[in-house]
Amino acid sequence: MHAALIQFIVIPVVKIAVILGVVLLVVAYLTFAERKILAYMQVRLGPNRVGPKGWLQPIADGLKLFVKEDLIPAKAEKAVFLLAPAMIMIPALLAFSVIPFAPATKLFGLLPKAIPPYVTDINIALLFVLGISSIGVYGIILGGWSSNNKFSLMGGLRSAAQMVSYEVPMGFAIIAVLLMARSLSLVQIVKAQQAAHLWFFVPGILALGIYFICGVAETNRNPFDLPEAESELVAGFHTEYSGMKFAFFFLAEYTNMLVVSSLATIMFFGGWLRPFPNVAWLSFLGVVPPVIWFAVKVAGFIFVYMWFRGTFPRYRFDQLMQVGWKWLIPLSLANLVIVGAGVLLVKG
Amino acid sequence: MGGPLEPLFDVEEMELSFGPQHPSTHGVLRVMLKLDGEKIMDAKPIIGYLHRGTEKLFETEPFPQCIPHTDRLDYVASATNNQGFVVTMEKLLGITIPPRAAYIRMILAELGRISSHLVWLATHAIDLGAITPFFYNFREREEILDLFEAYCGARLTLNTMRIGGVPFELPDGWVDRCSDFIDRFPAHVDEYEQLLTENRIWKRRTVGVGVISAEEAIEMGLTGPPLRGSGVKWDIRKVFPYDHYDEIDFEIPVGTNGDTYDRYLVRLQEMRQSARIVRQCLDKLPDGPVIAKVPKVLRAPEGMVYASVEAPKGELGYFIVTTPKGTKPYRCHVRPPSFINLQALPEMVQGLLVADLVAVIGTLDIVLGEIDR
Amino acid sequence: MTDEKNTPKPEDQGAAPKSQPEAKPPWLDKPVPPVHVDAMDDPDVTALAAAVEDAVLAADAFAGEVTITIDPAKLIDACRFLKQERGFKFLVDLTAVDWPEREEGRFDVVYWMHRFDDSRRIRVRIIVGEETSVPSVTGVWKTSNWMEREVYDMFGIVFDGHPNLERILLWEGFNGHPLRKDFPVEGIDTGAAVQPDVYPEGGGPLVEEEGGA
Amino acid sequence: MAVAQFFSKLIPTDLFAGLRVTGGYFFKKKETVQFPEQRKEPADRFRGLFGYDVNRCIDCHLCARACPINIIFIRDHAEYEEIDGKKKKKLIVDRYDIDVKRCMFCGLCQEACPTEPKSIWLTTKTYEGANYERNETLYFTKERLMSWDGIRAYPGVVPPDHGHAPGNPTGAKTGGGEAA
Repeated sequence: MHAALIQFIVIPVVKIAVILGVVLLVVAYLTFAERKILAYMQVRLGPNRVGPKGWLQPIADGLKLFVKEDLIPAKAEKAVFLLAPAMIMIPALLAFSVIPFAPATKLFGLLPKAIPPYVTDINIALLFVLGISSIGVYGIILGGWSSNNKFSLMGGLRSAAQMVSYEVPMGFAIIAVLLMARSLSLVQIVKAQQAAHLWFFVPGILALGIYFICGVAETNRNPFDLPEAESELVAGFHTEYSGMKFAFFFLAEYTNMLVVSSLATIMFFGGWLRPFPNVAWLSFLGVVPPVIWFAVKVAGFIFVYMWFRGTFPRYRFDQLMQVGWKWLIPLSLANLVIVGAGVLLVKG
Repeated sequence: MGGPLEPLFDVEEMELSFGPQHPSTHGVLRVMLKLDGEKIMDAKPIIGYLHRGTEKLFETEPFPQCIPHTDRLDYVASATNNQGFVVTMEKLLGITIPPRAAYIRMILAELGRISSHLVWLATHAIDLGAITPFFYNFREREEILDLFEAYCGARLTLNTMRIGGVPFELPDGWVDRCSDFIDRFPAHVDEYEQLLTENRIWKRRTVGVGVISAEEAIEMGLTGPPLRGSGVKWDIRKVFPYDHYDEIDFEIPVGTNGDTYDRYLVRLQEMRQSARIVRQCLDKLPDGPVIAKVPKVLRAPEGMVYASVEAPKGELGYFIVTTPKGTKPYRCHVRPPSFINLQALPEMVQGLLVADLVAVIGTLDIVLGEIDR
Repeated sequence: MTDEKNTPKPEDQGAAPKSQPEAKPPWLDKPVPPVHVDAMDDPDVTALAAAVEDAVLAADAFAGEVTITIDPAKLIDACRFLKQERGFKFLVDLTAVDWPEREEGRFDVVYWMHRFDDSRRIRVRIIVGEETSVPSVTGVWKTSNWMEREVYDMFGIVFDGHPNLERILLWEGFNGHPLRKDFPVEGIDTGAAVQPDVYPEGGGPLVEEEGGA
Repeated sequence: MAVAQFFSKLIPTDLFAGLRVTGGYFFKKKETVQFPEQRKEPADRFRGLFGYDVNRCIDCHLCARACPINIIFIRDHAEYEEIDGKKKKKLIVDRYDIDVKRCMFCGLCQEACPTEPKSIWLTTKTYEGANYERNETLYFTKERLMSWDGIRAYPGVVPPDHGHAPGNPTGAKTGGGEAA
């Protein structure tokens, strides 16, 4: 009874609390990282006043948003207006329940037996993440609609079209990985890469490209940041949101970036594995804990995200659809055929 | 299968008030849009939010004191505004200015043109979602403003030309500073081009957007880069050379398709040409006084006179009517290029998407201070 | 701008004759203001006079700019002729001038047009009274649409046949036309909130203030 | 041909060109000036807040006349004093006020000033005129114009009553002068 209590209640709760805390902190600092990285690309310094070198800036931002006046437009659909930020934030956080960022560990011998640090490993984890992240789009649509603002409405509609059409090539790109890994479990995908002596980005370079482009579009980031295109739609779907509700939208965007980057790391770059995990003379790299390897790879993706934001103009709505349907879907299908044939050839 | 299908629901166009407080209306322009989805069925610009009655003010000021007010028309390129007014006044009074003054004026005006085009590129790019060129452009603009500050003491509203010449001699070391900047500048333009010119997203956003043919452009009275982008090789500096532009060798870049992309290319080329003009002016800079001998109190003959300069936005003209022995303009009308260019907006955005509207507003390069006066 | 000046213009500045000490460079001389010259024999004016009967009332050249005064009734015909036959395709500017004391009519409406072939510009002027309306040239040059609206807004001159004659810079319902000479420079009370000038005690402009105008 | 085009579209070299520029700038020196600690020194001709010297002023009202918006208010009275037996008229400036909140810093007053060195000048290298109460604090009287209190100048600038020439706020000797 006692052991069961620990195993099923205490440990998961602790894990959830720790992961939730870490993810929220990381997300908060992602905003700081974005501002810094953009600033550095734009020959300026970025926030550097709050705390040493500006490191307390996210905290100050959070505090500001927390104490800010929380406006609800008079003609807004109140219930939906309140619900929308939650509807986008919760799915984004839920996705982290299945993301394995490190293998089972004894935590430097502190624990009697090795336990996996992630919340859970389910055998349909990928499907779960895809499904959960699709719910996020409702938050945007409902938020845009319930604000009773024309700009918000247009932002919401844009994002609906965008997210629906980019989920298709994303799914196809993921199927290419599934063919190679032969599992939907994220842990198994990482293990498959270890077993194959090869990270999947080598055979799946096209899939990686498609997946990442779709990921950028799914998270409404530049150059696909149409739903909140500030120069056209003021602020898109969250024009009318302020205070903590706005913060939810804002943080959800970064959380989704983190999810997409984590998935890309797991599916194409061997998750927590060190480079060349099976080459013996590189075993000194094993000194670095796996979670650090994972973080470094995710950080790389995040940097690319921000690099894109700092460089590219924005697509137009119809062009975005064209890129999705005319290029990415045929390409991802072609990729599926190629990878499938390859898998058949290699594995027989 | 006869006739169009009856819609199941009532269909109505969405009316969207775009501006005057909107990030990409470049000030306080307001456009009333009729939208079908995101498609623009009708656009109606509403202006006047920045109206200050400058033309009325001119009537109350003696001629030399009108010059600071011209700064505030097109406030991102105030040197050409000053130039337009003083050139008109010199035509009215029959003043010939010393060559050194003319060359200094040309240098200032071309630097102003570069800085105006830099602001245009910065805002145009940010309208289309590219945020980084903004900072690169403003970095170069800052150097130009520093040059202005070293010359006349002001950075934006320069008030740097006088009837009969320019008020100041160039300060020590200014020529070297300026030529150093001008030598470095084309490399910076290359950088902007690397970021945007071949970029497929940029091209898709601009090629074929806001097309206006040469005939239509003339009919609508467009001037400046919007007219040249449609392929009309027309530039006041060449057609009616004022100051000493006839002694300078430069080219008028023109586009072919009259779309947003061509206007973008035209303006980038104009920046390079302006740098070339400044380079030549600095090399040829003659010695001598910087201001002609003009009477302390200017008394104009009776008449009406119009003169124009090629402002960064197009033909900037001043129409001055005087009474006999008048010391003030009886009437001073400004022909603001932005005002007349903006008139073409509804035709250019017809049937495009909302996202294209910001591209077209950006490509017209309007300044509301000049439109509303 | 120095487009084809009729007026005596001093030597070109670039070649300042330094060798002749007695000839002062033009910028040290007293300026020579332009003078009015009759321009009835200008080719464009004669062509216009021949084509549209009784249109040309007067023609005058000043500082190289030809101003043709036209009978308002013949305005559209004259403009159409100038555009189609004489190639003045480009209407550069359209504005008005208020002469409240003048007997012939209170307003000048001024059209300033450009020909691309030889880069020539002429000005057409009509004189209208306060009550008479002016035929709109929007049918001739599209660009005159906003210009006429501005003139209507600022002077209250009504343009007949204008597709959309409403105020452009001021709001609909503004009482008055600001560029008329009888409109006060200080403005009128429009009911809008005005931030009054506040000066510290003993400050502010004096009644007997002599500085400025 | 079409195939080549297809593949050239697939590899976005145009996008990499842009990424190279921004990526390159990531490591370059930054342009930011950390304002309150670092300041860019204004140019010598920089038009900042006003300086005024009542001792040099000959009370000619030319500055007030040159002002396009008439914000210089001068009031004076004449005093007669006997020097060498001759009665000499002397103008005393009672009030010399500038309504700085409306000033557009065109510099025409300084240009109009006939005294040498100028009695009114804007080259004080002072630009921090921000205030909470514009009516009281941005109305400069004679005393305010001649004192330096409450005005933040670029470090190293000598206060305006120190008797330096305009256009040369530090008092150093330079060759270039203004031609106007």
